Amino acid sequence: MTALTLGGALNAGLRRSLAGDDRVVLLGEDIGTLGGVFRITDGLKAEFGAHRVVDTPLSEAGIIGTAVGLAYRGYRPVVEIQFDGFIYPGFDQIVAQVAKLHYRSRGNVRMPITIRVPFGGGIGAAEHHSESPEAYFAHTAGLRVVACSDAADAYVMIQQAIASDDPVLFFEPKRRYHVKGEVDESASLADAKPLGVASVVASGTDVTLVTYGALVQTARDAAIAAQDDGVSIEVIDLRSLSPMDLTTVASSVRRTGRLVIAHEAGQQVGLGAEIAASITERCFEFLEAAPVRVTGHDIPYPPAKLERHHLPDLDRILDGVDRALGRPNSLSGVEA
Amino acid sequence: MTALTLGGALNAGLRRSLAGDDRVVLLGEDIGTLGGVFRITDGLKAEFGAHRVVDTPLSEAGIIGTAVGLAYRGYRPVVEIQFDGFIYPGFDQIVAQVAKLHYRSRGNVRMPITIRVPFGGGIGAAEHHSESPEAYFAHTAGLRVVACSDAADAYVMIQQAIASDDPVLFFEPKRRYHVKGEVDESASLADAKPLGVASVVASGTDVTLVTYGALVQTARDAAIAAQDDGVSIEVIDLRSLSPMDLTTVASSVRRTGRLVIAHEAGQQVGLGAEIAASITERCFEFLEAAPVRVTGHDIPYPPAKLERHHLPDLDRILDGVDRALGRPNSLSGVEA
Amino acid sequence: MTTSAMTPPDRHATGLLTKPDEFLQLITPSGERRHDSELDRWVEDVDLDALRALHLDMSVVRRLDTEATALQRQGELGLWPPLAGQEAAQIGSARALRDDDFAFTSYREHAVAWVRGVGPADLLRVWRGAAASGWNPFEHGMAVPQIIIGAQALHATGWAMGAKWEGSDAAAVAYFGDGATSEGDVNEALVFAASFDAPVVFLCQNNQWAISEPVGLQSRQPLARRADGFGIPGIRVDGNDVLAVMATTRMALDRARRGEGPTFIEAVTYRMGPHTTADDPKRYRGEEELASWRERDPIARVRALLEASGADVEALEREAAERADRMAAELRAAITSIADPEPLSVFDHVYAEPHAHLERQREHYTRYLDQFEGGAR
Amino acid sequence: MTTSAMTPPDRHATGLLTKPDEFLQLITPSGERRHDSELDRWVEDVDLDALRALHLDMSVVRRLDTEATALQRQGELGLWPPLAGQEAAQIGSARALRDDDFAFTSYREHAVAWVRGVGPADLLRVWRGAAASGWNPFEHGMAVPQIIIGAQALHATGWAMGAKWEGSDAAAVAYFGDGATSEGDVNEALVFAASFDAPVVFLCQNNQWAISEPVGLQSRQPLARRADGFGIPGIRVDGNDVLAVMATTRMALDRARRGEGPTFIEAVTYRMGPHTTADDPKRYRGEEELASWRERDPIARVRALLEASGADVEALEREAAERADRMAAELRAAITSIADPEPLSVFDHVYAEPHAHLERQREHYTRYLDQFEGGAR
Ligand SMILES: Cc1ncc(C[n+]2csc(CCOP(=O)(O)OP(=O)(O)O)c2C)c(N)n1
Ligand SMILES: Cc1ncc(C[n+]2csc(CCOP(=O)(O)OP(=O)(O)O)c2C)c(N)n1
Ligand SMILES: [Mg+2]
Ligand SMILES: [Mg+2]
Repeated sequence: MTALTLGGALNAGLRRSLAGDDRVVLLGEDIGTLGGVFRITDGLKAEFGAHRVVDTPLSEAGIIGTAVGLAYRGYRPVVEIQFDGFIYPGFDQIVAQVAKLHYRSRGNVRMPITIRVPFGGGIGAAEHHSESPEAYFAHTAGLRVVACSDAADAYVMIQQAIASDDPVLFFEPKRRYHVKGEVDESASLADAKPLGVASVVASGTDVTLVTYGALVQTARDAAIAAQDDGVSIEVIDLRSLSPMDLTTVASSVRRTGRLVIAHEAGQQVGLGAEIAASITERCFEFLEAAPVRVTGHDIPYPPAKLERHHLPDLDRILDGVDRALGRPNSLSGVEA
Repeated sequence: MTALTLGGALNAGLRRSLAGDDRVVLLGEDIGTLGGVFRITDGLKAEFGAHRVVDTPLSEAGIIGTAVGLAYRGYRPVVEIQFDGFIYPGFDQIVAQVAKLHYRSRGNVRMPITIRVPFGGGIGAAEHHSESPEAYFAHTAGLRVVACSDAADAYVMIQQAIASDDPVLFFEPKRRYHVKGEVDESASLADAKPLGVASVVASGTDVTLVTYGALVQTARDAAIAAQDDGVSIEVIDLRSLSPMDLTTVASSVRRTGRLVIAHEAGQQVGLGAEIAASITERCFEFLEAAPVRVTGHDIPYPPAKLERHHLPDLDRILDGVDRALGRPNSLSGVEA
Repeated sequence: MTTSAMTPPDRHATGLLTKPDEFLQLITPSGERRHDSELDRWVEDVDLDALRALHLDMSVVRRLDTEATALQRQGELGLWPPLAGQEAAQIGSARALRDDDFAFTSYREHAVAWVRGVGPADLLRVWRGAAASGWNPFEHGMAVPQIIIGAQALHATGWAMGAKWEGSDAAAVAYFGDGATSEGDVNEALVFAASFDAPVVFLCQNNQWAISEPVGLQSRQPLARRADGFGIPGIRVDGNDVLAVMATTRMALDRARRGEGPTFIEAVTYRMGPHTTADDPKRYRGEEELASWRERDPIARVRALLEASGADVEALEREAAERADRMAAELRAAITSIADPEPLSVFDHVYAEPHAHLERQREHYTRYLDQFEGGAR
Repeated sequence: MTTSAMTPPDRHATGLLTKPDEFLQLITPSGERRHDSELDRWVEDVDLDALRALHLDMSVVRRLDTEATALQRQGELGLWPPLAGQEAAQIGSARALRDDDFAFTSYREHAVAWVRGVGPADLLRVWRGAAASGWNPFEHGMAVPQIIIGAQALHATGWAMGAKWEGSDAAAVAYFGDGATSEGDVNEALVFAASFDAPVVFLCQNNQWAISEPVGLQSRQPLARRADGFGIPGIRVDGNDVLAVMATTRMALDRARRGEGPTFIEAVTYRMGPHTTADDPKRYRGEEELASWRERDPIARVRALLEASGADVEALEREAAERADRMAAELRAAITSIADPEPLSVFDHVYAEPHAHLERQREHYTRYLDQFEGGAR
């Protein structure tokens, strides 16, 4: 076991994938000489050369579109989108090509493309640097979507994503890049938890709290804080957003009878809606209250000084937990 | 009252908007001389001139991006996207500019842009010509999203969308373009139902069926068919997808206790999820069963010969109604 | 002034390749062989027999097009985008390709598919609405056709970057139309291709129209000029001259194989038919224009040249007609061979690996279908 | 050969404007005034006083930049993208604009904002993280700065199309960097601008770098050449020469006003500082490169020219220093004047008209805040 930051774990995972398969190539803006604005690819160009770690022209459609061509040629491209808010110029190539080519070609052409996206807020950044666009991709058939939340998972999941024969949108919680965790660099991928499976990261009995990415840590903190109040929260790190491991969530909700979902993305037609709807379908008889969503507001990401009034934090999550439990909360007495 | 097709009603509505406000300009591919591939803008270039009805180069980002500039200059651009599946190259300009500029500019710059999108399937078309991308936009803060379902609404709603100071994604059910309805061309917009309000298009007592666009007609047919079975369906045409008129839906569900949502778009993180989650939040005590979603599969839109196995039709909707009512249905006996 | 941006490279270094304003031609509309000191050598192996073969190719694909259009009119196909008029541009370029090259096309390049060995059923499958695509790209060195305008230009460029990194001398060809040059993707492909010296040939068929929009709306000057701005040689060739198209494509491919990077070819041609069978071109263009292009027919001029060269053109046409008849019969037979897809195949190939949610959805839909007679099968 | 695409227009008709390989300069790095028969007339009104004013402008914005960088280091700003080195490109072009023209910029054009009359607090507001934007675009004829690379090029083009349709002779200017030229949006803007003869000037500041990527990765040749491919005149000018930038911008604006359409100007300059205060340029470029550009400083050469012209440069520098000191003090005062935004203002301006869902969300969040001391206020 090595103590690595989440960013360092991604770097190590990328290194291992590059070393293990010479069809793996990294493409992106500033990922070579600079090692990426977050240094996730630091040192990789020096180690593997300019044809394996490729600084590209400044064009997201260009990066994704050439990655499609490389996949046609048998490569496994790993693309870095510099920040979440810069993925949209590449949206057409993702939605109309990457997601659909395996279907369109009736299984003849594989698109083993990994699209790495540092996502989420809380870092006091400028506009477009703190977004949570995962719902767009989870709604898109043909894509897999995952989000890692700690170093150990980051290390394994990035390798699994690259090894997957399907395209994977790989969301990295940028405000946790510097958080350290123990990583087993020698572990084999074969023994690792599969990419599509959720983790119960804290056991509890009163309410199930589902989240992913940066908020997993916040949710764990909330679970600890709630203990003082005598409330026992089960925290689930979803890990995979498409497909979602609803089996794990449902079995928890069948025990707790209550569900809270937290994410930074806006509420309307977000992941929380899907989880709430799916779990209601599966656990209607078990639910003692409507699932509660604690999410970012349905607003463009606000300026840095307001982001704490946008992002779900420990208090807002606990308020949601109270709502799920029917305890006094901010909406007590408000007609639904 | 005049009998007009839905497409004809849009044409008439556009004509009235062009005549009433010389800041209204239409932009799009093939909309001028040809009158659009669906002829929705037929005759408008001849009537208003090439500076009001503008054939543009073949570039969706270009069309939306120049529309943003025109809005800066005080125009009210109305953009036609030729088919649903061609909106993605313009996605960045929609999501990062059109949706956010009013917020970004702190209310100084308005984006009264209407983006018309013929959407949905059922016309036996080639790939990319039958998609339902509305969820992407309903998830995007700063946009309004509407879908018309008949000629009368089409006529009024297109004018309301153009008159709105907010950007509106305007979805047109292309397979209903030729369906005729009575349109009151003399009616004043001031008296019309506001853009954000849903319509109860069939009253019922047993189950609430919510849909929009082309499926509204299918839902009405289902309600009639169900009568023979002694089932009374209340059909709601949502009309506005952002914001959604959940008040109307909730008040219906409080009466019926049961909710079915139908749309052509895929299920995962679609509009149905949002409606199910929101209504569960508001009506938990009133619900007698979990809300049921009848949707397209989570697949790329399939080839024409398979589309009837993708699109919700009358039978699939009635199967969903049976599920909501706890009557025998395709999933009877299946563990949730 | 030390940075490289200060010293423009010599833009005239590539010789012929940098003259986008010229209009290269080896066979005139009336069938005379024009000589060109630089182009000729690229087709010096094209003897009378080879020319005859090109004539046959073009005649057969023209018939293919007519038949497919007829099949659409008869309700056997949902849609068909005719290639009529563009035979020389497609045959001349596709016949320049090697087996290990890879073509990335739009929806109209039926002649390219034909040259790449795609059979009749595989050609029609998609247009019948029976499948999402027709053939295995790796069997034919030709990608699944692209409907999103311009997207394939980036795919070709990426493929070419990969080929180069492997040390292969294979090349990619990106086919797209005049309208496509306005899309970001095509321009970004030019950026990437130039930056990475990618062995890709951009083959733009300027058929004068993008549905109802004349090429003048996309560009105020010849499209071959576009390439120049990206540091890519642009060639403007008579796209109705199969020999000139072949020569320029071979030259460009050779350049790609030698590691000299991308080339942009504007093949000036004309779409004689409607945009697709759903289009009514009378709404936007006149009969005179059509007539003037009929005089520039790509097949007629080769016939005239063959005749002038002493070939037995009647035998030739007989052979072409026979071959075309056979092709037509094959097409009709192919139509009936295309089975309607199984209902549950809607779920196939969405993912390469199992996806829990979709499997559940498939299972539910199977149960749904099982309620009906015949069930999911 | 009847179609227009067959006859390339005369690409040499625009004279000076079609020579993207030349590098226009009116003041050499050492401060000599070079004469240029075509450019001179565009700045013949720039007498010693005017030159002095340009010197003052540049000196003040340089100080503005230093101060803002310092404020960031002190934690008063979240981020700052320094303009140091690009003063001439920005001042020279912005001073060519009329009040009713409209500038669409990226994030680095603080000097343009300064020229357009944007005050210190409005300049800093965004970088402090206190607001989504700084000023009302309509008060300054300058759009909200753009972070999405290249997007504003289309906005400028659309605005210009609209201005032209109204019969106005106002023009738009789109500012973007060398890196931006690879994005689809910029290329599509060139397509639209050419097709509609839009009165827009594309002002590309080629500062040699896009974060860590050298311009050579975006283009293998001068960027001004890009325009030519779209049928737009491309001019390459010394971007560190305020007079040459002003002359070319005026010439291009004049062309736009006369209805002759767009012009592309590549102002060759250099980003002397980091990409932003979050960047560490030592990771990707060397000291020698920086040193060579220091010799081409845009302010020093104007000072030298003024001195050679007999101006009292010491008085000049004193005045500049005073003005800059005042500006620095204003900036610091401005910082403290920028109030932290009200919590509930997160919901303001998402829509121009009421949106039921968002109003409900706002109401719920108000109740949430009301639980805490101080509440939502
Ligand atoms: C991104 C996108 N936008 C719009 C369309 C609709 N469309 C289909 S073909 C076409 C015109 C294409 O013209 P061109 O590139 O010249 O090719 P041609 O059809 O002439 O071969 C358009 C606008 C599309 N397929 N994709
Ligand atoms: C669409 C998009 N992709 C990526 C980025 C991240 N990014 C910010 S600045 C920059 C480099 C821009 O270079 P250039 O256009 O030369 O402008 P400069 O910063 O040199 O002024 C990049 C890649 C962005 N802002 N927008
Ligand atoms: Mg064309
Ligand atoms: Mg730059």
